[in-house]
Amino acid sequence: MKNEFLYFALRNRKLRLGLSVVLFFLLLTFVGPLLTDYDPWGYIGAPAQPPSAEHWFGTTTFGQDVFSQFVHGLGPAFLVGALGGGLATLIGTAIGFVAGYRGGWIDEILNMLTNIVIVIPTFAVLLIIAAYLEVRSFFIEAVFIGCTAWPWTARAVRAQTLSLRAREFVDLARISGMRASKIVAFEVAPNMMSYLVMVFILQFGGAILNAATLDFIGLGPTTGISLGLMMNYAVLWGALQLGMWWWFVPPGLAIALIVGALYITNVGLDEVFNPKLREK
Amino acid sequence: MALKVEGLRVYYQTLRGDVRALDGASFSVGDGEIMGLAGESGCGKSTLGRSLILLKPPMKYVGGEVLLDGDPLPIWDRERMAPYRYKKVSIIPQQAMNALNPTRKIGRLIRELLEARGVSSRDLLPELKRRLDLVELSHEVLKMYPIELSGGMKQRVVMVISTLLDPSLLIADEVTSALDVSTQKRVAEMLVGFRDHKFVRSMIVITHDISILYQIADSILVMYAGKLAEKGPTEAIVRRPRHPYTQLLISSLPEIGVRHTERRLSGIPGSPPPLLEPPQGCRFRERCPVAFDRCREEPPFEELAPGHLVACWRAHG
Amino acid sequence: MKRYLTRKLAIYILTFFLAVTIDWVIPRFMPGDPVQTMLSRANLRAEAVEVMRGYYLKAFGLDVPVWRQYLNFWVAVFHGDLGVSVYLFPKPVSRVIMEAVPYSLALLIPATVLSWIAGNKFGAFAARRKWLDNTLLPVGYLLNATPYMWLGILLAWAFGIALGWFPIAGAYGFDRTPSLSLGFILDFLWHWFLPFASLFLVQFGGWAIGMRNMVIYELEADYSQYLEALGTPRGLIRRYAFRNALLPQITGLALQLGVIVAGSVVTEIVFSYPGIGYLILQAIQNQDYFLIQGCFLFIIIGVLLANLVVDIVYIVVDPRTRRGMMGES
Amino acid sequence: MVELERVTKVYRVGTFGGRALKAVDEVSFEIADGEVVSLIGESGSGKTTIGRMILRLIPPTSGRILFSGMDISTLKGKALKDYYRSVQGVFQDPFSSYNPIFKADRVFRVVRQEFFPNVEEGEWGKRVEGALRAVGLAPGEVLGKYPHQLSGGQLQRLLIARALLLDIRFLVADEVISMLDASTRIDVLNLLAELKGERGLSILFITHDLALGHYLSDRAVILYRGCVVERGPIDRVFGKPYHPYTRMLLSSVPRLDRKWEEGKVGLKGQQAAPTKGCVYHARCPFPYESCKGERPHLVEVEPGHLVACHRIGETEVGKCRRQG
Repeated sequence: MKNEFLYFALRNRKLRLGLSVVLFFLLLTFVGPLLTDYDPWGYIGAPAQPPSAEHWFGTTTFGQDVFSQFVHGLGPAFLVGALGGGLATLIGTAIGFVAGYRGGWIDEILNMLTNIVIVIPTFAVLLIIAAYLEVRSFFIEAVFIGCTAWPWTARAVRAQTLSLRAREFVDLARISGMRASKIVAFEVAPNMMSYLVMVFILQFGGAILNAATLDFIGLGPTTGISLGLMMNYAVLWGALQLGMWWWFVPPGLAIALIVGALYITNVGLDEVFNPKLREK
Repeated sequence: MALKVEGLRVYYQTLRGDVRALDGASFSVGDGEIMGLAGESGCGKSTLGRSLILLKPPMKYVGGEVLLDGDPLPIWDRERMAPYRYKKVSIIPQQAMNALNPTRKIGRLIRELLEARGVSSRDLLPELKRRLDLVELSHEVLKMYPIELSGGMKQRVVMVISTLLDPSLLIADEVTSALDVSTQKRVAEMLVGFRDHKFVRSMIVITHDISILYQIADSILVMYAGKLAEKGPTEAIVRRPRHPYTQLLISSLPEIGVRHTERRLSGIPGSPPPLLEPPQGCRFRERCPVAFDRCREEPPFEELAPGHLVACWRAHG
Repeated sequence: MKRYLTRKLAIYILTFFLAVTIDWVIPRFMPGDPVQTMLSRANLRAEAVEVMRGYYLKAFGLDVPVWRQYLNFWVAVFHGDLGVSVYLFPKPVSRVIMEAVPYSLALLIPATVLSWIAGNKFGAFAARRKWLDNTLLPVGYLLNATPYMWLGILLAWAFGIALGWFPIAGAYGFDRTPSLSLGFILDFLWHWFLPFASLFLVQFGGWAIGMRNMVIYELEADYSQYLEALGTPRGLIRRYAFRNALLPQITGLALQLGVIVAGSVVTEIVFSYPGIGYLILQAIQNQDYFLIQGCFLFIIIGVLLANLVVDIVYIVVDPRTRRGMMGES
Repeated sequence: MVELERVTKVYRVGTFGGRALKAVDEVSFEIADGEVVSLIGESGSGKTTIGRMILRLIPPTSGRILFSGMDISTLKGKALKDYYRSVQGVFQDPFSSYNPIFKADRVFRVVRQEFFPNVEEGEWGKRVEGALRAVGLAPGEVLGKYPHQLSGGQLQRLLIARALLLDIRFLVADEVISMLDASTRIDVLNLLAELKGERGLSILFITHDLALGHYLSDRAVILYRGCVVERGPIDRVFGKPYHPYTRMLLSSVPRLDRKWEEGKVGLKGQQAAPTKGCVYHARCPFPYESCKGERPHLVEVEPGHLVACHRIGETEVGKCRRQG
């Protein structure tokens, strides 16, 4: 089983492509800051310079090094993705398991809650909370994103739990005297591991996009640098009008590539996990 | 001969290689004949049925010929086969309960299907209604969505749709399997009725249940592990089977009136060989109580008595 | 169908209730003294400070019990009284928002509806067509992964600055005043095009991919196989598959509404397009809290209404809901 | 051993539990020590629901299920576990009975973990091998394999072996062979018969197949729409059926020794679920007016043979038989 999975995983083009792109950026996150001595906020060079050997991605209107900002902005993106996406996956999975396995009125209530959070535009809630918070950190941003992004996951996990629960091996576990929590943990959840991995990947990408949006309208963390914030400054300080493409292209492109690669990875994983979808 | 199949080979493509699900089938079905196709799961009976109408990946045509009413059927060519489908060959699929588009009313579905095949639905309407009566469905179903019908009703709708153009050959794939005994009997009788009313000229009824075939089929073809084991008139197959597999299979079936305390039946030990790399010679050899040296060679599927064919060295010897 | 709709309505009403409550709770229970913080942080003109303080005290009603404050808030909401904008003092928040709404809708509705239609058509067309499918997948996923603002920035830069074909700020030229003249309409459309295109493109990718996957799934379904076995021409089978695949796409539209709204907010910001999104940026930069709260409520109400519209469309399109055959939402 | 007293199960269907569906309607019967009882019915008869209630997978809406005189609905904690030591089940779909991502022999480990945590490894291994041999499996062929590497028949035997590890006294066998191939079916049936003979096991054999029921069991209970319409010793119920439903079932079974008679079994009238009157009256070939209004009670027509039909007890019985 395991070897078969690995075999298909290594052979899958989409998975290989997606993972390489994500790994490349992850590597850059760690190595990048070592490649540059510039302080991302420091006014270290001539303003508005196009890319050069000295400033690989050029400089901002204020003479800040774009490359330095860029590599320092990658970390927070991954951090918010992992933390926010992870939290959303966790909450969604927990609610989905409980609602799907317990059923009855607990399910009714959790379902109602899920439906409410689904229709509330997440962005608007983040907007109002962030606006009133005087000090904001990456951590808080990630927590808020995680707390609002879980509903679709809860819904999907609930549906899967419902269908697994109706399988006879769950009945068999019950007449073995296993407790409900044990059945969920050892019979139901292991069957959904592949699915949960994919959910996490999607939530990861979603959290990065969400965070970039918040950062862009100026509701991101109050300290530090991020890719969304770079775009915010680029637009605010006339990078467009001045044609300073080197300022706004890298952060957006990085987000699009990372999130896009995550999506492609997901499709690849889906093909590996579901033999039906494998390329013929 | 309505249908003549000669050396048909259809494999399944998998990553591990070709599964030889149907490995050389030669038989014929006469005019007005209902041929039962029996065998255990994985013996290739559904592959045979499906390949006669819609052969598509992962199924792979390897060889053989099919003649229907004397004309060759281009079953290996998905496109060229299209004109023959429905008008010449039709099928009642195994998943008949899910075979109807859920968002179309049944009347409209039938109309669109017929128009797409260049048949006037208006002309056929009276006949359609007559056939609905025959399967004990009210004409109201035409105004309903599939979800409003029970599983059994949907299946009968599919039975009517599939035979509406009076095809030469009808393939009924496990039509009675999921049904309760009382419904099973009616549906089986309806199939016979379709033949008697000349809605279809001949029919292949695929099932794992030989006792159903005994009730409705004129002849029975028994398959084992991708090969034909025995074919003959129903009475001969049930009363005087010649292939050891058929013999063991029939003697393992419990009948009403048989109690284990009085007559202990027994099954067939072992399991069918893997079709990825099937053994040489007779494929039943491993499980056969009367196997001998010669069974290492493949036994021919030959006539023993008129219309009774067997692939077994013992029967021929 | 009645039950289906009642259930949905109950959820929307609950949601609205919850949203208004959030809107009331957050400024009150965030750390610190809200009135003082707001007044000190807002860049107010001197004469405004007193008016504002009086208003805050009345609005927050800090001298009455909490439940009374909450009730008063509801009364105010129903009177459309959302406070006074600080940044556009002394305009009431509701009027500021109403002036911005038409611009937002002019962007959002066409971009969403058209991208949904075009994306679905294209996705269905590309499914099972090897070459198109192989291009659609990567491009679609990349588009879908693109942050709305970035695509906006790129389009603005490429077509606005580098090529100079389109303006990149405002809804119409500075020298014009809104009227129904042909000149104004053309000018409006000229300004409208780039933000529209950027909203359209990102969504388009998502719909196209979703549809492609759904159509493939429907083509594998038993009813498609049956039709194929009966020699039905591919056209009809695809038509059925498309139509059935549309149903989950409609539900998907409802689920995406929040994301789409967020996307339009940042797109408006990029193009300085005077809708709600641009207003939000102004409100944040000027710390105009009443305006932020007003925008919040407005977005929620808008999304709830849009959800209701989608539900009704779903009922019209899916016969099963009409016949009361839907067990669950 | 097991006794059902007016057991009823009502399902709430629809989003808010709007409609009620009576799956099992005041069913009473008992299974004696060392007895095999066949619970026979078509789909929707409630036969599986009864099995699940006995296994306490779902609670009855009303009525009691007694095991050795004890109401099983009161069992909790240790008492419930002890119940499962004596009462076990095997289900219809062998492939769905195993968690596909684990090896098949995990079912044994779960039993050890839950019931015999103190038995040491070596001793447990011996017990497992013993149980496997008892069900006719070679340990080497099945241990350490994934479910998809084994056949349906092997998987069902493994489950029976699992039950044997617990020294059970009562087994609920719910359609255990309906998904197996004909050539392996009979062996599983024979195995159940042996367990009854050698270990004195009581078995509730739930099936839709009358021939299988007849082959194995001592008594039969015929269910229709959640109601017992006839029950009694197997040779009486099959040899001299009274209820028109039982007779219709028997005449519809495809047999290899004779062809179907030209009886007209209508398909209409199957849908409507009557709320009062005889559950079968819409399909009954000879209904009385009273069949619509009043539900017939089970009446003993001969020792141990009970039938719920208004025609019973009247001289019409004989006539009704001849016509059917």
